Amino acid sequence: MKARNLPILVTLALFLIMFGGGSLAFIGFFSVQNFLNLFIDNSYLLILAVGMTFVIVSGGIDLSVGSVLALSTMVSSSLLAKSHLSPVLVIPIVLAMGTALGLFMGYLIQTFNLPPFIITLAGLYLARGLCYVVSIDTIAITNEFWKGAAHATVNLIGNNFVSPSVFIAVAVVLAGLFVMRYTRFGRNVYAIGGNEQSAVLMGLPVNHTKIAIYALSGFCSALAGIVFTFYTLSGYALHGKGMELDAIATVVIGGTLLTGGVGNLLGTVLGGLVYGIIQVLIVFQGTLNSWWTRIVIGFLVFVFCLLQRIFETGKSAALARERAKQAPKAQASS
Amino acid sequence: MKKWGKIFALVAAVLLVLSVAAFAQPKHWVVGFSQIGSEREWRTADTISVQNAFLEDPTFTLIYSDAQQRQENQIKAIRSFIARRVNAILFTALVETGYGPVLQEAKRAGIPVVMIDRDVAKEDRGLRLTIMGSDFIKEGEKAGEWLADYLKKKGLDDGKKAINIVELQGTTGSAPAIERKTGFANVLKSHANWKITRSQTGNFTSSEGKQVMEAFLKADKNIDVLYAHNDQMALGAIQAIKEAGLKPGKDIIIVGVDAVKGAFEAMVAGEMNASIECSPLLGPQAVLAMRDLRDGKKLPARIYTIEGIFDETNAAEALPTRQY
Amino acid sequence: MAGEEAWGMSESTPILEMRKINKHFPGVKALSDVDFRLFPGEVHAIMGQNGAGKSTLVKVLTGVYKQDSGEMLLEDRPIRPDSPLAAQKLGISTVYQEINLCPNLSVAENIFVGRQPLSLGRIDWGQLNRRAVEALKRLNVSVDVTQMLSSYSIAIQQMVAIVRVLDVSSRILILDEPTSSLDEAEVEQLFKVIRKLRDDGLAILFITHFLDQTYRISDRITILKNGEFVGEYRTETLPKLDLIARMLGKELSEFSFAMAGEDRKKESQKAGQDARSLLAVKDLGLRGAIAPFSLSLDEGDVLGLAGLLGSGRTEMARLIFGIDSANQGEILVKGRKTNIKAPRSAMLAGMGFCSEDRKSEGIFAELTVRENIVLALQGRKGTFRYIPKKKQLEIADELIKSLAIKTPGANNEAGQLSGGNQQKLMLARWLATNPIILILDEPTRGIDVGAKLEIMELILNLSRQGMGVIFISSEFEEVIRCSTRVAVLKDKVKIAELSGEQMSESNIMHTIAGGR
Amino acid sequence: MLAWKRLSRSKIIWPLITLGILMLFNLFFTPNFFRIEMLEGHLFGNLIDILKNGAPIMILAIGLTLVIATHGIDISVGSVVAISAGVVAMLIGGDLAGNPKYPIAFAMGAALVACIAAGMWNGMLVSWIGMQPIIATLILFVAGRGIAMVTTNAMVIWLYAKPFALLGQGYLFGLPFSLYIVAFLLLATYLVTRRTAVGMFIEAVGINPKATRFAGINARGILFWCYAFSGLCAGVSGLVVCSTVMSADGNNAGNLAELDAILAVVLGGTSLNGGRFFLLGSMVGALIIQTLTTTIYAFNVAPEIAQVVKALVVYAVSLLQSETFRARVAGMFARREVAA
Repeated sequence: MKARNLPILVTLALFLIMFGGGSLAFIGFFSVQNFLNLFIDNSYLLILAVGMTFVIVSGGIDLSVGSVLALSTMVSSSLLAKSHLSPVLVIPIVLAMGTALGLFMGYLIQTFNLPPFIITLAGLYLARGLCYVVSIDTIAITNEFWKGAAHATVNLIGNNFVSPSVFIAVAVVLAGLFVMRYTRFGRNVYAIGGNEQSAVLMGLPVNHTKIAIYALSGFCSALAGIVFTFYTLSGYALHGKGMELDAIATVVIGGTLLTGGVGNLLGTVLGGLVYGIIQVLIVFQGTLNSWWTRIVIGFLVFVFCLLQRIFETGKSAALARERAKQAPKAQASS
Repeated sequence: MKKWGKIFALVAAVLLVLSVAAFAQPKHWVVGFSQIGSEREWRTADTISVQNAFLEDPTFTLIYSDAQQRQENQIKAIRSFIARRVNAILFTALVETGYGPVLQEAKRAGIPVVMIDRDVAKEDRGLRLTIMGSDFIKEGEKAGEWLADYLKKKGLDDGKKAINIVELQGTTGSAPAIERKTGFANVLKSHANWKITRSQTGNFTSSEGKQVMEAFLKADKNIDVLYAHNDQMALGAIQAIKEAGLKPGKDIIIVGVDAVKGAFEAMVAGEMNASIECSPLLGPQAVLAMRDLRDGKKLPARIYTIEGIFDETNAAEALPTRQY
Repeated sequence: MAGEEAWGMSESTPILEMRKINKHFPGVKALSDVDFRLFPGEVHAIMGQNGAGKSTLVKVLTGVYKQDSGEMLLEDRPIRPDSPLAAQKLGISTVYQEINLCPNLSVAENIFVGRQPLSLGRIDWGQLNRRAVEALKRLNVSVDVTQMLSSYSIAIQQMVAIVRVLDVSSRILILDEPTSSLDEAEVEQLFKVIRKLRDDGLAILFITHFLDQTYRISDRITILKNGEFVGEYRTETLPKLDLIARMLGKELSEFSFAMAGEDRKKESQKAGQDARSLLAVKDLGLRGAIAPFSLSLDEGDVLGLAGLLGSGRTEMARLIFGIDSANQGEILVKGRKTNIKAPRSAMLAGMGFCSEDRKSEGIFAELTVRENIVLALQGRKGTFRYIPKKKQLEIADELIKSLAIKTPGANNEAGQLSGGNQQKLMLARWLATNPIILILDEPTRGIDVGAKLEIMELILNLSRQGMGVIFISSEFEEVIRCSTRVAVLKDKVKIAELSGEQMSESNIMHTIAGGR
Repeated sequence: MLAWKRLSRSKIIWPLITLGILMLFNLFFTPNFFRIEMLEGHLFGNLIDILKNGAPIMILAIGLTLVIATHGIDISVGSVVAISAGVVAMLIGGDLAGNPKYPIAFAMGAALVACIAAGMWNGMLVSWIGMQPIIATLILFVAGRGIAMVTTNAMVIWLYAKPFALLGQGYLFGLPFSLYIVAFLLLATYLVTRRTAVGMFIEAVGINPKATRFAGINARGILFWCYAFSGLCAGVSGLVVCSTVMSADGNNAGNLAELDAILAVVLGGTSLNGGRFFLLGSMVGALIIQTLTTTIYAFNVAPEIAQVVKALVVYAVSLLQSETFRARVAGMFARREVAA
């Protein structure tokens, strides 16, 4: 076992404890369906978090994902309901739009050396504002294909089922795992997160990679938006409000370092499950105020950052020291 | 033979008593309640009312879930309710669409769903039993009708002189905002001289209500009436009116919706003219409905709340009794 | 590649020619009409002081900068690389002084990232790791290539960096100060590889501050001075002193350093017993960093810390200055027991410390020279006893003058200064606080000969004024020249203290080789 | 000429130009935008509104400027605003006659103490535990609003204690009282940072924390107090927000204010990478944001659409501040000249 896998194991343990604890405490908690529900209810979040993992591993951040998700729910519902376009057209259009937004932000960040925090924050405003340009009201989706996707269930073992969206999410996660582990692009993402300056000097295509990372995140947001419309059958300008922080929390709980360079998509999936199970636990408990969800998640993020510091003192502190040594203020000066 | 008859009678009596006892001791029910959130005091009052009403009846356990204004959280909560095998679900829909699949699951699991306050889309209404709560369109209409009465009573409306009305809308796209606007517009149609000069969203909050009113006043001070989609915005706007050197309630007639405590206090102070009640006290009604459901009674297709209108004439009297 | 053929070609046609290269930055003419030729199968050293234009020239060659005018020919074809990537594609690869690898990736991956072996469109990790092991074997390095790079020493990381560029099919290999973090054995190992590569016909451009190494490895030397081309020489025809003279542009007689060492020894014997004790360290130690050690420093003392890389010199200094906190032992300043738990308490006790890593632990690149100078003094005075700007300027100007710091003005950004001047700036910062003890960790590292001499002279002057100095340098020669006594360290243990006639390079080496 | 040269080199010129363009736009397209009249002893007009409504963001931006200068960020300020409003409202109480439950000064003091404590929590996580600022403050960002909701029992509390209204609605010498609060805080911060060594230390920490520590400066202490100060500013901002509408609304008070305030600081020329900071620039940044909002209200468009404009302004200002972009534009012009 390598020390770098430790955070993932902690997340896994946390999930098992929560699931076990819930099963002991509540009737009906321990069931295959309740486990599958975690995937059904968080498929869009997993897709968002995959994109976010790429961004965070590269040392950046993308605050726009929630808004881009909302925009793609608006655009797809408006194209379906008002323009009566076929889903065959709507899906590519929406995906292209999300990718283009990500590409635009990545281009600004990389070409003009602007801080990702600000550019994607502006992206958050931009996409949210564009939602209202599309429509200020909720748009219901009545398209048959969409309804089919929303209502369809795929039976797994016994009477337990998942929605088609779960397959999309799983496919995205698998693709993400493959890209991160087995493609040069994926490894370049880690290299950039480890030390961007070095990555440039090692001759890696840093410019293209970074722009591509944000484009990928935009793509994932748009796809998550489509999956979200399968989930809610509506476009609404307020969808996904604050979801960027859910995605970030998921990634952090999954063991990815916000400083970049270290992270794993499997951890992100586990982070998503932990995130989901907290919500389920609080619903099952039944009397806790929703504000406690936020406090618990805040607390978990706190605990995780502490854990990472404690478990990784050896590795990541040395890593941080090396980085500080090699490229002090590389961002600022370059 | 007589003996057998006696024994039979006794057994029958015992059975009868037992069955009656069984009937008298209703079985324990777990009810899941998916609330939108606690975005403003009206909603909080609603939540507290439901929670308290169920607390008072020990044969019920209420599982409460607050969605923090997010649809996905509601869907998740309902799914968890189903997994938890609750006996019934109370549900306030954030938006209309998108609940079909999960309501379908509830139906398959045999769990009845009762809507509170906000309904789901028409096509999904077959999946829920009934809806209880206010009629937002009606509230808008009430506001318009009250205004017509008031103007007539005070002799301010001769049917010709233009009445300039500004409107503070609720959160863009939300059902109460759309319907309260529609209701008010319905009354407006029969008054040719009434004119909505400006209409902007104040997002149901007092601070935005205040800022928007400030902008209204800067652009054109010639305002006769303010219609706010909720009291909170009206109360914010009152501050703006005062700062502009005008007298709220006198120079500008102010009508709000909800009848929250703050509005009563403003009405008593003479700074606000009327508030259309939109009662959030749905708890007792909800418990009643659940009892009927448990007893196997049929619920009506729509359960309306009894609501009033409050203005300068009855505000002071009602203020001490207001719970929210 | 046939070595003989390549060598034969080299006599007639250079693989690379840079002609009349000009480059200027705002306010500075970095290169003016510089020529440079590189032949296949040779090791070519570029020599010059800091600011001579070496690194600018290399950066033009590797596409980091674009020249204002002049042309570059690679095998007679004009090239104009606009990025390191483009340069690498042309076969020009570089190993930089600061290790430019990714600490979070495995050793193997650092060697191959960007050109990982693929099979069926996916990275073949098995092959990658195997090839990494093989490639490292050429340098006689055997490590677990699947471990993260950051878990290895700087020396290993440097080797990995070299292996990485060797693996590229490069025709020109640029080594920018590759040996500054390596110990002698590792340097020799590296030189073996360099010679092998040269014999294979590779053209190697070698930059270093170590004169000895230049003579050991290079075939040809190009000298730059103040951004101008001085000349190109075959190494065997250029005596060492000539080289130094040409780099400095000075007459040989101006060098006082040849004498300095001898003076120092005499002084140290003279100073003797009656000096006051400034610092006494008793059994100070930190588990894992350095074994408990004792030392003392009197007025006018320069205590040299000699040892190989990783011997614990820096750890010792950090412990004394309170950067790391000791888990045993005590420190006495001027005979009084002092609790030093942070750099701040060390400073208040009258110490100053110049880190070996001036970029990340010393200089504030975006603050002005003035602010860089007064910072520690202000810290000493406390936050609210503000030194007025006028006074700050006076202090700064005085130190700029007395240390001969080359800067357009006290209000210019410190980041624009050259390495040597930044080093002086750090010294100035501490001198402003009037310390009684100054700890200098590798103050001469990575700066040119001229600046080195100036700094060493400065150390001597300060000690003559009664300051106690702890001086760390990788070059034993320098340590001996400056110090009154030398503490020798090996493997995180202080093994000996030499003084007077005992202080000699060979003695130190023998101590390290034998002592334990 | 010299002054102009110095101005054009200084960072404040870009936000000023942006503000100027916005104002110019309003001059042509918004009727009465620049009209200021005297009304009941105080000034009244759009410009006054911008200053008055911008005050909470300006106050937040003062604290955030220092935090951002240390290469940090504090995204919890919006939640702290809600805590401040909640605490002060609970202590003053909703008595109709306007009699405060506790003395107003005490209530305000308690709210500020709570907010400084919140800031210190952030400071502790960042400086002593060494967490990344964005993560450290994310914790309070998430949990803080929960705390505010618990404080107010998830109710909106209306206040009637007249003297408290002075803060957000009152006027002094014809100008909104909140402006004096901004001016006082700004001046105090300026004096403390620039007339003592605090400013230099903050910038030093932002540029190179390690070297700061090695120079014998208590870098951790600097960090800690910057976050504590940011908490204090958020607290003051919360008091003003609460007083403006005389109510505490845990859900909406300070919602998204952190984003606006960070934008204000960045628009004002302080880099998110830390280092040099510009207090006045941050104030101009806050005014840009508020002017945008007011313009949108005056135009009677859905304010949500204003976010598009806001985003475009951010892009424009970011690009103007980018050296790379300026160099490129300059290059384009140069080439054109050569061509001509």
